[in-house]
Amino acid sequence: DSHANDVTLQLQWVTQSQFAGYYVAQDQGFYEEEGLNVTILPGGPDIAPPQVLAGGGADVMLNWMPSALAAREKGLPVVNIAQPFKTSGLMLTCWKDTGIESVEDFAGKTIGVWFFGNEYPFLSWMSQVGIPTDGGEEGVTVLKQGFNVDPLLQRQADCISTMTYNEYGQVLDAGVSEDELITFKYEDQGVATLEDGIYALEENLEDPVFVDKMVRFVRASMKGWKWAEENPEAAAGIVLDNDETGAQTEAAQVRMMGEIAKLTAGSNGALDPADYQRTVDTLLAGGSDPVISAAPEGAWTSAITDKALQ
Amino acid sequence: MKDLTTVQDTVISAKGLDLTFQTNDGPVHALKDVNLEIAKGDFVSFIGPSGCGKTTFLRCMAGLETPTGGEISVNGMTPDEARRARAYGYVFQAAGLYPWRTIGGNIRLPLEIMGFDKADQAERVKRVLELVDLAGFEKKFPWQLSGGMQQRASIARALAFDADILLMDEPFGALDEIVRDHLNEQLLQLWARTEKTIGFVTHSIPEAVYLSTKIVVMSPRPGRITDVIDSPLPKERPLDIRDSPEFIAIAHRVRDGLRAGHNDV
Amino acid sequence: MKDLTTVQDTVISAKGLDLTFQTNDGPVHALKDVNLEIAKGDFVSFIGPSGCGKTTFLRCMAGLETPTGGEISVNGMTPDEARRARAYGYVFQAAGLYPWRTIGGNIRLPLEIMGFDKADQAERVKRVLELVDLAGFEKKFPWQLSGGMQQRASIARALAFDADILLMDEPFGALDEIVRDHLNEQLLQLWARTEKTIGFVTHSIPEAVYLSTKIVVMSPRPGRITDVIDSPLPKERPLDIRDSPEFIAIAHRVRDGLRAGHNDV
Amino acid sequence: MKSILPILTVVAAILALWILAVIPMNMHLTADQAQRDGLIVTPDTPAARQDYSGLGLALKNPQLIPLTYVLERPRLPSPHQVGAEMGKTIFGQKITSRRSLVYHGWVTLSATLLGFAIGTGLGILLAVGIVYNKAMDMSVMPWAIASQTIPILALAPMIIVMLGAIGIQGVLPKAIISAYLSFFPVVVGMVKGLRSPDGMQLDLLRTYHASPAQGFWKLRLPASVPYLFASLKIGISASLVGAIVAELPTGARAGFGARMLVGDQYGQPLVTWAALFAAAITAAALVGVFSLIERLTLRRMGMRAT
Amino acid sequence: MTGTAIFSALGVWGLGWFINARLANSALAQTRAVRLLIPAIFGLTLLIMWELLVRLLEVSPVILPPPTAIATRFGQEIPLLWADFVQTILKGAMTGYIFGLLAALVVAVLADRSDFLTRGILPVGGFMAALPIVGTAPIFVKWLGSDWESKAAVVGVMVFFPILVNTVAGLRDTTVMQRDLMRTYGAGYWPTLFKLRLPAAMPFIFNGLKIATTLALIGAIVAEFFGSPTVGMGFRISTSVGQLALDLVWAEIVVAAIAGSAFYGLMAWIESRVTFWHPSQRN
Ligand SMILES: Nc1ncnc2c1ncn2[C@@H]1O[C@H](COP(=O)(O)OP(=O)(O)OP(=O)(O)O)[C@@H](O)[C@H]1O
Ligand SMILES: Nc1ncnc2c1ncn2[C@@H]1O[C@H](COP(=O)(O)OP(=O)(O)OP(=O)(O)O)[C@@H](O)[C@H]1O
Ligand SMILES: Cc1ncc(C[n+]2csc(CCO)c2C)c(N)n1
Ligand SMILES: [Mg+2]
Ligand SMILES: [Mg+2]
Repeated sequence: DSHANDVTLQLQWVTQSQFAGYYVAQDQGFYEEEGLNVTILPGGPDIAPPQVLAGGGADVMLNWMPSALAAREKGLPVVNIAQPFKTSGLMLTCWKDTGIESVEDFAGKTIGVWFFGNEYPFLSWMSQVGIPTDGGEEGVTVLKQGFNVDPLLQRQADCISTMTYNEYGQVLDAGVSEDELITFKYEDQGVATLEDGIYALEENLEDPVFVDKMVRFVRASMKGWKWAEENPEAAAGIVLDNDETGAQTEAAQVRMMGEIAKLTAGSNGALDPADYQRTVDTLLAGGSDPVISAAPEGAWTSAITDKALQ
Repeated sequence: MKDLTTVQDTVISAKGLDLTFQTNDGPVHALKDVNLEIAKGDFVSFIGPSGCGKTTFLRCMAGLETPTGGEISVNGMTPDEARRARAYGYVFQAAGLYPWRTIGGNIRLPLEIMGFDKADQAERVKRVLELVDLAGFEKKFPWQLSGGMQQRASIARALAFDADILLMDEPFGALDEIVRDHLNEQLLQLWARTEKTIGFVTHSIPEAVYLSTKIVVMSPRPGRITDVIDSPLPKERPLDIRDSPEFIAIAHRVRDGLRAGHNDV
Repeated sequence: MKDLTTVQDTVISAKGLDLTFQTNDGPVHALKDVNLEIAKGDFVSFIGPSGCGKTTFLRCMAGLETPTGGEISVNGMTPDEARRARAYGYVFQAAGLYPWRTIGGNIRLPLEIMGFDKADQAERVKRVLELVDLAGFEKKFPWQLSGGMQQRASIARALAFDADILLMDEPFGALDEIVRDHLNEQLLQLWARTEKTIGFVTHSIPEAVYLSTKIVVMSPRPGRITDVIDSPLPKERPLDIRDSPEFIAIAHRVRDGLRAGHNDV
Repeated sequence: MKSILPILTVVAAILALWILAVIPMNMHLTADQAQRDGLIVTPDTPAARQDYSGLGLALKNPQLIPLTYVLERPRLPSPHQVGAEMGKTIFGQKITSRRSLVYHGWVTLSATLLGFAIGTGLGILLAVGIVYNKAMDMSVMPWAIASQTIPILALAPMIIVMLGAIGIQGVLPKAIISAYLSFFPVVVGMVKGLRSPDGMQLDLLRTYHASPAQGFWKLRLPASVPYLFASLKIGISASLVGAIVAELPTGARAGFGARMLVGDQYGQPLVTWAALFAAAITAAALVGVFSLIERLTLRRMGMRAT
Repeated sequence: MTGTAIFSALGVWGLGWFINARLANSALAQTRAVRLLIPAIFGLTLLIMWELLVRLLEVSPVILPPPTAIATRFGQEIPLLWADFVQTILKGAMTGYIFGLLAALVVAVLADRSDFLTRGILPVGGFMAALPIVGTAPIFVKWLGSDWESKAAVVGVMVFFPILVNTVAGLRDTTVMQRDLMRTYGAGYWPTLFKLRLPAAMPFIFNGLKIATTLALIGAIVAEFFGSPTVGMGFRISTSVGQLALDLVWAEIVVAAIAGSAFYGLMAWIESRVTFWHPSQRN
């Protein structure tokens, strides 16, 4: 019956290789094998996946952990049930000719940051290194960055946020060579937070039917991810097939799949408590404008992955 | 409020009517203490210098204007109620045809509203168009007609249905003598035939005298009635009655009244 | 095209004028083969049944309508050129006041356009308002005036500046006899004083005869001139000239012409 | 048809301006690229070039001007680039393909038309209510205004989520957002139009004691027709904009809006510009259709269409 | 539960409507206080219904917070809301509105000088109206940067067309007689424009101006979604949606609604002063 087998997944961005595992699982029939009927909802610039979850529009969502933990504090009890992404792909990309060599040189510079729940890692990082984010000589001027790399290319910003798998490639595509740039990976700065986890509502997890459904979902999804890691070109092709806009290019998606594979590589789907702890610590260190005010309780569970990975 | 003292055949009765307009530079006293009784079947002409309140008075009778004082009743009802009983045919001082309707369509308008059936409508439109000498112009739009033709179309519109009370505000102002004489005769015939009560604003003294059973002379600032003349002329009126001594005597009295109104100013 | 044969003092000359309107149900022949010469200082009245083309002819003179045939020249120029030379004062058949301007503002309009200075404007507005008996209404808006008052305001507007040619389309239609007589006298005085050339549409035979040096009788369908009467009356015309035998004789001729026009139909 | 030449003239003027603007707009990017490709550029560092305006830089490096027209990711694409992209995506694809702008146009257009129908209907109903009902006149208008100041892009996701929760999906949520943007111009224009008859025209009906319904059909509605068309023309373009806006929070799957977003996000300005132009052309065509209907209607009504 | 919620909401609606209908048809209806009271009651009715529905149906506050929560948040964040208001409305929307207005008037008058230009410019203007903000905003942000200048440009482009169309339509809305009068004076283009056509066009121009007020606000706010400094109503709304701080989102929406209504009201007030003579203002 439908309650036992229908799953709606809310992505956190438009269809691209970042979500290859799920499209592969769909395309290769892994979900079907588990008896599941999965609907994948693409995201977009205005879609807050937690809101869709709260509104009943989806059963599970993908989200960055800082955003999910903030949602918990706002009274929406979402729980991480699996973590296919082991490492963070987030980084700052700067023009070398602005004289930036290390984090200290950010003072007085303009930096593009994604907001919409994705600003937390940056704010924690800056507060940890003691740089104010409200402009001036000593601090950085923050721009809310749109969904493209124009602020860097047009030199309206000295640095912008990029993902290793997407925006960074676009900067290079624009003809910029790597040695004109200097990059700061959050991973390298010790402020990495977990990205692209699978979350469900706490209350749903009390329902054994739902839990069983999630077990099958996570198992099939991880199967999809591993398939994608091994067949990056085919996976990118599957993603392209699912792109309804028809505007994505094969080259970009193949490259993205290659980079994504590096981020999922270390994960079998189970959340590593150490990664979780590092994420929470980073966020709690957020200084005067904390993302979360106290260490969350019950924000993740291994129950699903434990069963799925048996 | 129903007035019990009014005798059965009084159609319109105004008592101490007062109307003041508020304008950007002070109030205008358009009607002051106006008293008048009009009986069923009367043909009443209103004459007076421009701005003396003729139009305003006519509008009060039709309930288009609310007096600021006094009382007016129509068939023992308020003008509003009378309007609801569809008692009025009204010819405005300007033609006021709807520009998106043809001449025929304009005349058909009241018939549609009052729910006449299609065949009857067509028949009536045809009849009144002939009456005002506009046969053949049915399909034209108002702006394709001369000023006088538009005015005749608006008269036709008021005559198309059989209202008991016909209020006409200078209906023949833009017409030449010949047509005017012709329409005067037509109007008299219609009136004699149907026993309508008619209120009629005109600037022509001979016209007023020729048509009316009662002539009301008004005077401006404030607008008021200065004379009411009951005509001794018979109901049957050939055109040459205008040369009779009675006719000339009444015309004289009207002219004197008018002149007095003018000198007042 | 400049016509070299025209003598110096011909102001308006129409030769074989033709005008056909295209309408949704076929063409209307509004003017057919109209020929007329108007000399400087002439006072020409146009009279004829409604729809005979009086307004259309006046509009042709002012260059507001383009004839479909024939020629018309004004002061040896085309009407368009004459208009640009500000030769015309025009009174329309309907008042046509601008609703966003007060009465004073409406009269001031042509003065502003023609660049009169402020003091002169005020003085002229005051003068013409008195002339048409509207002193005190300067600050009112058009919709706050009665029909006749609006018409007088539009006459005042045309008189406020000194156009050489005054074209008036039934200017006194909505006025009572007394005002009309008064304005007739005023107009004659103005004309005598200033040597203006005046074209005047009226439906009143006595008015036409009283005012004009030339009376043009027109007839409809197609609109054409049926008679042109040069008045033998002297330039100096007291009101009681209307009882003189010459006056009555001309009036008779006009009435006959009019009647003929009507029977034509 | 008389309009073809004037439109072409205006379009030509705009094209000329556009072509000129391409040079300064793209100069910095061109210079950076040229330098990477080994050409000599003055001044010779990107940072130093920031001190120059696009025009100044072009004057210093006239040899680079032709290159401003052929950048792969221009700041301002040149007309022929946009034209080529449109040609490729409109005529070069099967119209059922996801790479065809015709396909995306239909996705957007279907939501537009449905939204326009809902919005116009609602707008006219509200206007009638406002004109005929005093309580509505005094209470609804201020809130109709307030409703339009709410940034729809902020509400859209919530609307979608809420509609999704009660099972409404597909074209309807988009159409509702599109209707939300188009009903307002219709209300404003129609209220004005329905109130445009003058005193005498209204008085005439009062002497007949016409019912309110008769007053509506025989006077107010015909008198409002010119206003109605003015509103419809604004309303149809508002609907289109609404449908496009609605494509972002519905997951940007297909349609002009999705193309614009994805073109923007993946650094393909030509995709964005082509979708933008295609949307505008669609709107111009829709407005053109209404102009035509307007002219025919007014002529039939005997109002001289100027 | 759902039934109770819906019934109580309908009850509130009925009551509010009843009071308003009585007020609007009462003798007091023309007084200033009542003219303000009626929309206030209408709004209050909606708010109470909202509060009731949200509470009785237990709608999650991350989807739709109750009005009381919004009001509380509003009260706490006044300095923040003010800063956002200045950035978005005063700098972005107003500048854009004024530039769009001036451009539209100039183009309308230019176009109007010749029928040729009118025929050419109107369709092209229609083309511009349909440039959706989703497409134009990123382009202007790319060209003019993230600060208010790009927002003003977006607004300018958005308000341009409605004002243009209405102005052009208005400039043509004169009667034959009104035009002929000017012709008999031999009045040239400019006197006719200033003394006849512009005054006659005012009712139309204000129609456009009123529609444009709300467009200006939407434009300025939504354009911030595509890049902005860390202040502004659009920035706050999009950021707060991501943070699920829906009460702050709605507080900003309240600011937008108040600002928009005030702006519209101002235009309507000027309109009533300028076009007092138009039948729609007179009765
Ligand atoms: N709506 C109005 N607002 C203000 N004043 C008005 C209004 N209507 C009429 N008046 C004034 O009331 C007075 C009487 O006007 P009314 O139209 O009744 O005159 P009338 O006798 O019909 O004149 P006419 O013969 O010129 O038509 C005039 O002084 C006029 O200015
Ligand atoms: N714009 C127009 N379009 C079509 N027909 C017109 C137009 N204007 C006038 N006509 C027609 O031309 C003829 C002459 O009209 P005109 O207005 O000149 O008459 P008129 O002599 O002034 O009449 P009146 O005394 O009634 O004002 C009429 O038959 C009329 O229907
Ligand atoms: C409005 C909005 N802005 C930024 C992100 C962050 N983000 C998460 S994944 C991703 C794609 C990278 O190619 C981006 C941009 C978001 N989800 N929504
Ligand atoms: Mg009157
Ligand atoms: Mg005429």
